[in-house]
Amino acid sequence: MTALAALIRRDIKIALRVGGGALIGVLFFLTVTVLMPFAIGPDLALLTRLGPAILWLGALLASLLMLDRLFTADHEDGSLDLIVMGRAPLELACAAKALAHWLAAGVPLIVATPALGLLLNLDAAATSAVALTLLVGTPALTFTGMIGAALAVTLHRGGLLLAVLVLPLSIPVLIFGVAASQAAISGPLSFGTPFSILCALSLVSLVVGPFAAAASLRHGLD
Amino acid sequence: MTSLGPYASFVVTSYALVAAIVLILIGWVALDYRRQKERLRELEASGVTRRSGRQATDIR
Amino acid sequence: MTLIDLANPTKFLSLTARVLPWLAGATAILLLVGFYQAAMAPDDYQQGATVKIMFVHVPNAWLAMFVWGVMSLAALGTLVWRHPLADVAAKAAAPIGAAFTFLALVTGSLWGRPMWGTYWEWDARLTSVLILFLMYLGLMALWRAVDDPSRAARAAAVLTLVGAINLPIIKFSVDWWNTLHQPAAVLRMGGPSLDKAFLIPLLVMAVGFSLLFVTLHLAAMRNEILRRRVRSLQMMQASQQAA
Amino acid sequence: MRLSGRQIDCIRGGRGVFSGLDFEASSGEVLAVVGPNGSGKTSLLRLIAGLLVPAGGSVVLEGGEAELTLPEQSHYLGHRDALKPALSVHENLSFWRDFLGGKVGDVSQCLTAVGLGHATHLPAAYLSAGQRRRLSIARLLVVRRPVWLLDEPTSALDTAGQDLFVGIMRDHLAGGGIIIAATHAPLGIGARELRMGGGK
Repeated sequence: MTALAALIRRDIKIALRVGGGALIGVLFFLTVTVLMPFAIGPDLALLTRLGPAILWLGALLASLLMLDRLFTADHEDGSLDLIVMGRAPLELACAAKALAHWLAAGVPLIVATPALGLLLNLDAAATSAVALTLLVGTPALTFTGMIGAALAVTLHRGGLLLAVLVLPLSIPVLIFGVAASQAAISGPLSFGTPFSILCALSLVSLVVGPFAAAASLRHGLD
Repeated sequence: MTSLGPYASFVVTSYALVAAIVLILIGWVALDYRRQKERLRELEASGVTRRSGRQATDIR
Repeated sequence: MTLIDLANPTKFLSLTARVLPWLAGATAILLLVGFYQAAMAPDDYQQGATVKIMFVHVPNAWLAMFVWGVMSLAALGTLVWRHPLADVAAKAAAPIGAAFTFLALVTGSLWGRPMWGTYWEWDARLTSVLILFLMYLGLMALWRAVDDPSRAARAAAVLTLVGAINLPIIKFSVDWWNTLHQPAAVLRMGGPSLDKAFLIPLLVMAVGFSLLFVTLHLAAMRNEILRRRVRSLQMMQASQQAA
Repeated sequence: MRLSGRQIDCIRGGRGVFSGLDFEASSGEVLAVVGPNGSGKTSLLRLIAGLLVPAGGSVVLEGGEAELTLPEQSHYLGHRDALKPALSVHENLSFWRDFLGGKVGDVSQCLTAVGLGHATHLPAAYLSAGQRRRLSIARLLVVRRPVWLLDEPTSALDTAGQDLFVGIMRDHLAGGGIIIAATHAPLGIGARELRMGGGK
């Protein structure tokens, strides 16, 4: 356990220090959300209606862009080799890295949501609904995105390839995340159904993500 | 002080927020100053000297 | 003391040490007087007591732009004269400018709640300030992203100057975008004719906040110089006893 | 303890790097892997470390801890030094001590042993190439593992550093360790040679 705790501590430290990207993700989230009204128009009623979708898209893109460095940085400086050789199972090490990434990069997105909800004229109830769905849904984004990040390392390509690989995988999370927040705001569906499916998706990704990432790392390192 | 009418809470919140942020800025600057000074003192204690040969903590 | 002397970081530090207490005192006095006068100012017949928010909002909004101007000058110093003190000035100004911009936004939104009925309206002015805020944050992210200060300084200088040229364009576009969508103008802050009863506290506050900026900026520049000294000493320490 | 490989084939990117390779090394022994560029020295080390999968043959460690795999009992010191510039020297090393686990030593002592005692709290970004290499070597000391796989270990080290490293290797061998080192330059320590390439 100390091995995994050390890995989580190290990754969070790196993300928060100079050169780390944790807060750039929030800034990206903020910028994307602010850009939307310029395309849609400043109609507050319309923005209120689209608000959850805008926030979810922003969070999705932000967490995706930050995933790019999840394994690449460790691969470039050789740390990944040693992580593979550690006594901790690679699946757990992958899960620990994803957890650290979510803590450093995902949680700030959720914290920023209320401020952005204000800009999109969402009321307190709607904002908290979106924040809650993001809290439940972003781990799924991180853990499925991790699979793409691992593939990107072994293929020596990141960036756009990662986006193309991962975006289709995150469609279900997007559907049920936005559906749950919309249900909480306007109905007619009940909030419970899409929200439980979102929880289920997160739980599945928590299991599948680390195994798939570890498998692709194991066979792809050279 | 004149009464602030129905919007008192907004006025008070504005002033309180401005005061809070300004205080945070001042606190940040002061703390940062103390931290850099502390580090310089430690470095000097460990025997590192500047090229000019002056004391690291000497700001005159 | 000539300008050349000022450009020497050590001289700058000694000057700062002498000037800072006086500046801080003057700032405190002006802000207190301004606050007293703001409290005593009459209500506006249209806006009621919310007009008092203006006394803090306007100085912050004006500083939000002024600080970018200061950074642009510093950026010129970095790019043209390659002076390290200009780097320091630019870096120290960014977080302070961001804080003032944030305050301008928040006070504007708190003023807008009773006036418009919502905290946020995509009004041309507020929106422009929001974009300015985003640019400040981007600049701070740039400073944080690069470890080597002189390399970061050149990148940040380019971004600052591009921002300075772009800001009017952004303002113009946002105005156009806004009128395109909202022909009915919302109630604007201030107004062309300002009563003396409002003008004097506003001016006092504006000067007070400007002095606050100068004080904080000098102090932050001093910290930055010390931080660089720590950095170079640490690098020397790493190499000194390598054997 | 004995590390041996039998009839190992290595294929990378569709190209056969080497085939039918045999080697063995026992406790207290150094196996110096020599050969021209591209002869598969690094591949062999990575293969033993479990980072590459052999196309044929197998590598076995006899006499090690039964419940651990060979990679878990090996240190791999590659070209890339696995250091994070944003973390301090001390943080870098203590992370690897905590992560690799097993029998661990004291971080500060190990840093002093490789001549970095004065720099423990500096960011690793400030280190020179040689100092980074020393910090990587400290990793071999802080976590005890019997098999050391070293890829050009003395590159970037100055003479004093090379002497220091020879001492460290001697101690490891005296404690019953095994060293397999890919190298162009002489290691400065008595070693059996495994010549790669050319002899196909």
